[in-house]
Amino acid sequence: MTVRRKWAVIPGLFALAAVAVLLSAYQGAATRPDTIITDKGAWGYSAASSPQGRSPEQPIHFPHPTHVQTLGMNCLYCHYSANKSTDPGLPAVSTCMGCHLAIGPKRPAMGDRPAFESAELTKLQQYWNEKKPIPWVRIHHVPDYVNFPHMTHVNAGVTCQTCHGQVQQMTQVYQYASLNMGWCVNCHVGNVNPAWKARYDCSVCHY
Amino acid sequence: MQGIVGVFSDLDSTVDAIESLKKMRAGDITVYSPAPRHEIEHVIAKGPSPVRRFTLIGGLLGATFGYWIPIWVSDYWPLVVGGKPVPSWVPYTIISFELMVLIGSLATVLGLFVNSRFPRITMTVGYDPRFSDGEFGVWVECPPDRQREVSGTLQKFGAAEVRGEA
Amino acid sequence: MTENSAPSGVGRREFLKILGAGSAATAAIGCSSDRVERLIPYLTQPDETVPGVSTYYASTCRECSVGCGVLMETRDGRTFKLEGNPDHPLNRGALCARGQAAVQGLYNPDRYRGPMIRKDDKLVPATWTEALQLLSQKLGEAQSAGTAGNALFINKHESGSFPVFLDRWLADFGMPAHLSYDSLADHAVLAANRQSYGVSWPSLSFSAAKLIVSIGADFLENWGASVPQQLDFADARAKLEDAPRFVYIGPRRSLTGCNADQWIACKPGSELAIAKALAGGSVESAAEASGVPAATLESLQKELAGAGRSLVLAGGSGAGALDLALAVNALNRQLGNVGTTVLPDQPITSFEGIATDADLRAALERMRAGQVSLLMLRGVNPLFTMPRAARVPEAIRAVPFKVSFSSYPDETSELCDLVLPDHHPIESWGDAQPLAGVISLQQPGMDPVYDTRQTADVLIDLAKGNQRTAARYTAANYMRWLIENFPGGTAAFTAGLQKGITSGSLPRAAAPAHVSNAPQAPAIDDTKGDFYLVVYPSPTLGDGSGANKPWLQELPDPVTKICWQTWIEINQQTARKLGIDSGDILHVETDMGELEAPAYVYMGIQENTVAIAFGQGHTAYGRYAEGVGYNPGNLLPVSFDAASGSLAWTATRAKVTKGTTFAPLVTTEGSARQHGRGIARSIPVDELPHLEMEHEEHDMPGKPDQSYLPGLRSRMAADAMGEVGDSPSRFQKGMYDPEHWSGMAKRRWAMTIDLARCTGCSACVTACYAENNIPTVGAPYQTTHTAFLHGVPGSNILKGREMNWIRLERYWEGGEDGGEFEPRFVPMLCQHCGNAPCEPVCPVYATYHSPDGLNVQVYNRCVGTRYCSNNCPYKVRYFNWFGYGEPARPQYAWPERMNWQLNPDVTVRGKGVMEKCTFCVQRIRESEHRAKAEGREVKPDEFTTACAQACPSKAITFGDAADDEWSVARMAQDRRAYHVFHEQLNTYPAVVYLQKVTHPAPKSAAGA
Amino acid sequence: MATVVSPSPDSSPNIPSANIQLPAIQSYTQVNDEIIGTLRPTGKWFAGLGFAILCMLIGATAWTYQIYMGLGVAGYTPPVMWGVYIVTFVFWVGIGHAGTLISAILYLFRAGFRTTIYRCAEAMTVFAVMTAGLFPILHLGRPWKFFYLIPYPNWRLIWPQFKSPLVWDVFAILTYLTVSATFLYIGLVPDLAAMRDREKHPVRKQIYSVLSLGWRNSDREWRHFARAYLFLAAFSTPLVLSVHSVVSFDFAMSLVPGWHATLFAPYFVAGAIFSGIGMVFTIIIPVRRWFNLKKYVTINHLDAAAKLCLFTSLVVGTAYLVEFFIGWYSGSEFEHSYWWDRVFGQWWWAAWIMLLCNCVLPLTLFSQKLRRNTTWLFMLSIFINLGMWFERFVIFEPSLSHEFEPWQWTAYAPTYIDWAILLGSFGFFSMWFLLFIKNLPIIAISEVKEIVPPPVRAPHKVEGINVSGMHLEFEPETPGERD
Repeated sequence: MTVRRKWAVIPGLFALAAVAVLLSAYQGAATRPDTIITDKGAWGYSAASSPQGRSPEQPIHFPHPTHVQTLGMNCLYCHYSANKSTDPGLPAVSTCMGCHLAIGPKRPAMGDRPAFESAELTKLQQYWNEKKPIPWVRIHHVPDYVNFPHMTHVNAGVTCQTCHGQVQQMTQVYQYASLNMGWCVNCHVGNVNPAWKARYDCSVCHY
Repeated sequence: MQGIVGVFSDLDSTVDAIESLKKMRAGDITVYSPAPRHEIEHVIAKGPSPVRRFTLIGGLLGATFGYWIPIWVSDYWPLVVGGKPVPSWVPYTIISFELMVLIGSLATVLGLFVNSRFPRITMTVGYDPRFSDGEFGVWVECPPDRQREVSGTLQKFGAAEVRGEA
Repeated sequence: MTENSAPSGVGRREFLKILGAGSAATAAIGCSSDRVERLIPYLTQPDETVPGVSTYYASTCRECSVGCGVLMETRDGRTFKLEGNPDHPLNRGALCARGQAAVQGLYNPDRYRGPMIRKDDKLVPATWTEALQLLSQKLGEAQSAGTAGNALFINKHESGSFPVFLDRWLADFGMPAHLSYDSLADHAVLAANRQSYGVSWPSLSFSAAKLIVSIGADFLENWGASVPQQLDFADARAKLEDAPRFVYIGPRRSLTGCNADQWIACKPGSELAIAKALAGGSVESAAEASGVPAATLESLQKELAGAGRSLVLAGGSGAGALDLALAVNALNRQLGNVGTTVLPDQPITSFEGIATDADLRAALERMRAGQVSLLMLRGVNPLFTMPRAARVPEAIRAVPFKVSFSSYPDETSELCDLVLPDHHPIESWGDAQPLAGVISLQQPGMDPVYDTRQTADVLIDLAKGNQRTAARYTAANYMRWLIENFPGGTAAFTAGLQKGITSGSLPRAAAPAHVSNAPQAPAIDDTKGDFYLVVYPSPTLGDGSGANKPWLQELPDPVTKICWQTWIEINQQTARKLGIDSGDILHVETDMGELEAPAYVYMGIQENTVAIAFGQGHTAYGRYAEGVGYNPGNLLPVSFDAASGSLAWTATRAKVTKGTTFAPLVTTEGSARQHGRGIARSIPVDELPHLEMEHEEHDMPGKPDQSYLPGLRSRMAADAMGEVGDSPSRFQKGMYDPEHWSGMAKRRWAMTIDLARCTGCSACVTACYAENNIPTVGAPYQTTHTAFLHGVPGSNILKGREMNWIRLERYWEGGEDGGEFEPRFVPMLCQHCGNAPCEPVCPVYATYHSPDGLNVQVYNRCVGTRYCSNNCPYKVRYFNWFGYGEPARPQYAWPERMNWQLNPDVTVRGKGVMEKCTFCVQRIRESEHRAKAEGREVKPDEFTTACAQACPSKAITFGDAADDEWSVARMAQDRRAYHVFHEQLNTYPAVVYLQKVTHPAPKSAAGA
Repeated sequence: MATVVSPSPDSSPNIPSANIQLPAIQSYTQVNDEIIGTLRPTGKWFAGLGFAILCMLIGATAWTYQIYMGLGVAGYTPPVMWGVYIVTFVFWVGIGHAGTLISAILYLFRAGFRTTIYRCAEAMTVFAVMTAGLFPILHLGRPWKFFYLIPYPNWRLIWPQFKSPLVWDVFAILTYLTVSATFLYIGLVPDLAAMRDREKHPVRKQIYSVLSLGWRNSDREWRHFARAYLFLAAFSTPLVLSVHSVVSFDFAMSLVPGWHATLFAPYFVAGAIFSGIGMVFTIIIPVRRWFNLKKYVTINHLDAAAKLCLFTSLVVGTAYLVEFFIGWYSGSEFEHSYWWDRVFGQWWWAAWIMLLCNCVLPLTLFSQKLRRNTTWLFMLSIFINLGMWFERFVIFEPSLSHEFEPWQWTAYAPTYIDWAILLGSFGFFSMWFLLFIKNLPIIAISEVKEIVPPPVRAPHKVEGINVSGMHLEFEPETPGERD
């Protein structure tokens, strides 16, 4: 019966290969903005075709929820050029310090909360004192040959959450969408929201 | 299953043996020959092989698929190249043809496999290595009560060796 | 290996993102998406800059002494492109190749990183404090020793306040006024103009003339203010029927000569005789002196006399150059051109106060005699620009202490004891006075790239540090000083900065007292040698200062189309006689020295004359300049036109012998003949009235109102739009459907190129390199690991691998047998065909036709089968043979800091992908985005491509051919319009050429 | 199945035994003994294999370097964008065609002389197409992106462009490789069975059993086998014509002067078969000598094949003439210049090599003496291989270097990288072939058995049965051979 096994192994391999291809194939295109992916593999991958779900450690553990939900800050306060440039913009350290000069690392006791010292804010102060910019680790990345104009999308009414997920709820930000081409096109042809229908000609993004 | 196998060293006695065995309705006959001989085909007289149906269906499937895929793709993302119509059937004929040949011939092979029960993992009874060398074999599948007469017939036609197997 | 790993060299987005922290930018090298990338924010947000949005700072170009206005496109703290300032009266938005290449000077990898001090005969890096201490100590010594008077400051000539400031500073230190040196200036003409008109340079009105005669005046190259002259010349030629006829007289047919309708070859040194003849003197003697047929001269003389308004120009820099210039000025006056075509009342003031070559020589003599104790040099490289016979090194060595303010390690600064690298003009403050009453301001576009300091600031610091002078220097730095001394003060200054120019006049430095003890060049001795030697400054490299900028090195010489090389032009007939072929090594020898270089057999040069371009052959000056070509200055004697003090460039004859070896010419030219294929077409002016627009242009089937606009759309595409025959179904139309929701099909981007305007100056080529991140491939270091011709500069170009998306083809018509010949220039770029042959052969849709009429190339989709290029009749597709965009590869085209120039909007192509002209799609998309953000449609002529923007002839028009509001739609209807290869191949190109118009000699005159 | 046609008396050839029978083969067992007997690895064989692998490694090294540095290390000189690699690609595809011709087309034509050489030829086809298949990938700017050409559902949602001849190529080549490999394997099954039955070594026996699919020589198997074999042949016949037509479309479909010709498809097919037969000679002549198979591959078989070679050579020659004539006659400036450059331009000598090797030398085959002289046949076959490689070179390079745009005219010169990879391709091919000839029967055992007389007790006795091969009077050795 060794013969049988020998013979059976070949198509077996083929079958495996085919399955693998198909699995990786539609993964990206299939992700819809409403599916939240939270699994993070060892390499932070959920699929062969994109680093979706990747969530690296940041130099400063910046709590989006606190700023957005608790303090009700607008995304555009820090990402100030998202609605007027291809580049969303990052807050300058001075922007952080604008508030955090007043709100320092040392916190007095408030009501039932005891006094404590925030390690993160201490780091922030260090950067400010050393006049060093904060080396944030980039999460959402489209390759260099893709031109993604933020303002056009924002002005068209595509919310930040559509592509970046519910950042205001993420204690640590992760790559929400696969960001691969099928995912873009899926929205451009109007599958996600007919109102967002846009050109899907290659040269719209690639040049 | 059980039966008698006779080993013959020459063609015409094999043919004679088969003929009389058929007359006797001794049982299901399988002939082993080192090379295909139309004499044997003639005396066995079975109908045309069904492999051709596989070939036909495979070819047709291939041709259809070969037209469908490019046309569907062109329509799926309509990009104009060289000012040509988005789906244009003329060039797609080539794809169609190639896929017809490909899938057609694969289907033919499939037909061969299915019809002659390939791949066969174990040797069935009644086979003898000599049959791939120089000698002919006749395997008669028959109930024990008829085996004596069958082996008799085989010997009568000069079988070099006759043995029963089960 | 996901999709992310495709052709990106330097990460474009990293480049964008790394805002504050400079050098980190270069750490980002993209081949994998999942490496840890850093997003570096500003430390403190600068005002009014939005990341990813360009800011344009108006400034002044300092590449030559003319001083055109430029806009510095700056994004995220990097200036990455220079464009002409449209508001500037001088260059009206245009900019020459050399001006655009300034950014490559800014980011040049071989710039001094900081101050250098000579220690045991080597220049070693030092801190500014050390360096300044050393200098101030030397100054102190000089003052105390009383030898300050023997100091000498040689400055690159520039107009504006700095010379004044400098002289004042020198005076405060008890030093003599500085020497304002410009090796490219035509001192003879300047002197003559001062005599005749009282101004150095009257502005010239070509368009007012009916006949232009240039006697060796290359006004499209280095003669005077080339860009404004070219603008005006092109406008003049664009008047077609009433355009002036242009006759060029000279031993060599230069680029300017190639734009002439007639070239009259004369012996070098005989120009004066011809000028006299034209003024009515004896034709015979002139004919005999110059070797020009008397009939020709006579007819020209007649024509000139009868032309009415005309314009005669003198160039030439041999013995008696001044007399020639004076004679021509007199001729202009005699013809009544002064005031009509020559306008002394609107002078170009850029050249005021230039010291002559003779002055420099005198200075060198003083050095050699040990009368100079302290030498300071800024922006000049006499060791290279003066003939070797001037023995400059020895003179400089004779000076005890030499200070160089040069930004680059050039030949001269290598000899200095102290190097205080100056800012690049793009980093520094300043001003210029190009025209009377017009001030052009100069401001930094970005923070300094290296640890350099603006010389003026250094001087101020030195003055402050010196107790004697400190009192007089209250201004914090030169900018403050400028504002304080600015006419109109702060308000006027800041107001001026917005546009880059303002009205007013700056104080002018005292004109130098010209010394005139220079050795007068003898009339050329015909007995010595057998060839006249003509040395002319290269149109692309100027006096050699451009040699360290790869764009200029790679930009083929407009006439010979040779780059990365020195060549020897020799007349066709002569070459045939001597059995010389292009590429044969010639050995040129004069009393001064010898030189070996490959021959270029040229119809456009006087018999028994060899010409060599000046500008190559640097022994220092960085990786792009060193070891490339040879310096013909080594052949020249140090002799002058004493009267004007200008160095005699054509002063000697040379022995020319054919060498045994062969060196292929690094040229971009395949065949210089059109073989009757109608690529560059021209029409004599008298046939113009009978010219009908080509019939096939109207031959567009479909609705009557759909008459075929060039590049509008092809037959089949129109069919796909349901305009021809029976309307096809929706999915057959695809995005070509006019009703398609994307709305793209409404537009057809197209371009017209007016060959009557185009002078072949090639500024568009450099503009394209700058805008589209096109790699240069010819640098010596790029020839390693190429498996052929290791180490030969330009060997990649020998293999035809130059990447010029737009190239200037130069075809010869006639002249095979030494007769008259007509040069034709035609810029060739992707034609964006409606029926593009390249598209259907691509297996992966990497190139296809976008609904708005572009022939799109998708780099990241390209697998590199190169079939598209095979199938392109125009051969305008270029392939990345090596990893020009990949820093890890030896052929990387943007070594450290050069990559700061990369345009963030354009992908840097990796190896193995095809690329080509995109009609600057990034500009199209940008304006579309802008329009969308402002909730409007794109306005007609709102934007244009880089080539069209830069063109100093305004020959290129770009826009939407489907919308009559755009000027391109009107231009395309011109009767001179034609397509290349369309008749044969039915490609429906989107690029429309307008035929060149020639002006043959009038019959009457020709008959004489 | 190849029933044997006995030549009728009136059309007997001038050499008495110049028919395609195997007079020296007497029994089925002898066939098994002698053919399976050749499968004994020898020192010489290992040496040859080693050399082939060495060559392959040289090529592989060159390729690695090229992938790292970029295609620039090859001699490409724009606008000559396709160089030695595509030339070699077409060369190898062409080689493949003779194999299919011999095994399939001649099979349908019942040309008996194919029987003994077809296995060799078919194997040659498979390996040649494998080699050829490397080159399109190898000449890509970004080989690692080759999968873009393959249509499969992907997250880019974008597919290949099916109007492109290159995509047709992908389909044609892959189909061709699959079908000819299948054809070879199916033909091998009965022989594998025979080897299985003789094999003593347990492991090898096991392997043969798997490969032979449990073949038993039963009448039913033979019946279906015959059908399948027939249909495969019937498919391969149009396929072989289509494949090289498609390859020729890569050129004919473009508008390059000198490529854009309706002649190309038949022209290429003829050339392909011609070159293939050349390669068959190059392979079979040494093999039959080393393995002492002269009594199987008789001189008569070679004679017949040589006639085929002569015929295709004449077709190819005509194609050249037509091409040049049209180039001159068209009156189009573009056609003129390419034609002139092809014959008298930079590569004039290549053109003349081509004409000499492909048109002049094969004319010698009109002489029967030379047709039956294996030494000459072998030398000629080498010339033919050379000539056919240069044919492709002459078609591609001059046309590309002298296209529409005179400004971009250029000259082309390969670098050592090109040559190394060319060498590597030969190493790759030889490696596979050498492995084949020592592990699998290079002569189809079962098919040979069909044309040797079967063991019969008494000829003519059995009524209604025509036992074939009876007309032969045996001869000691194959007659008429000169070498």
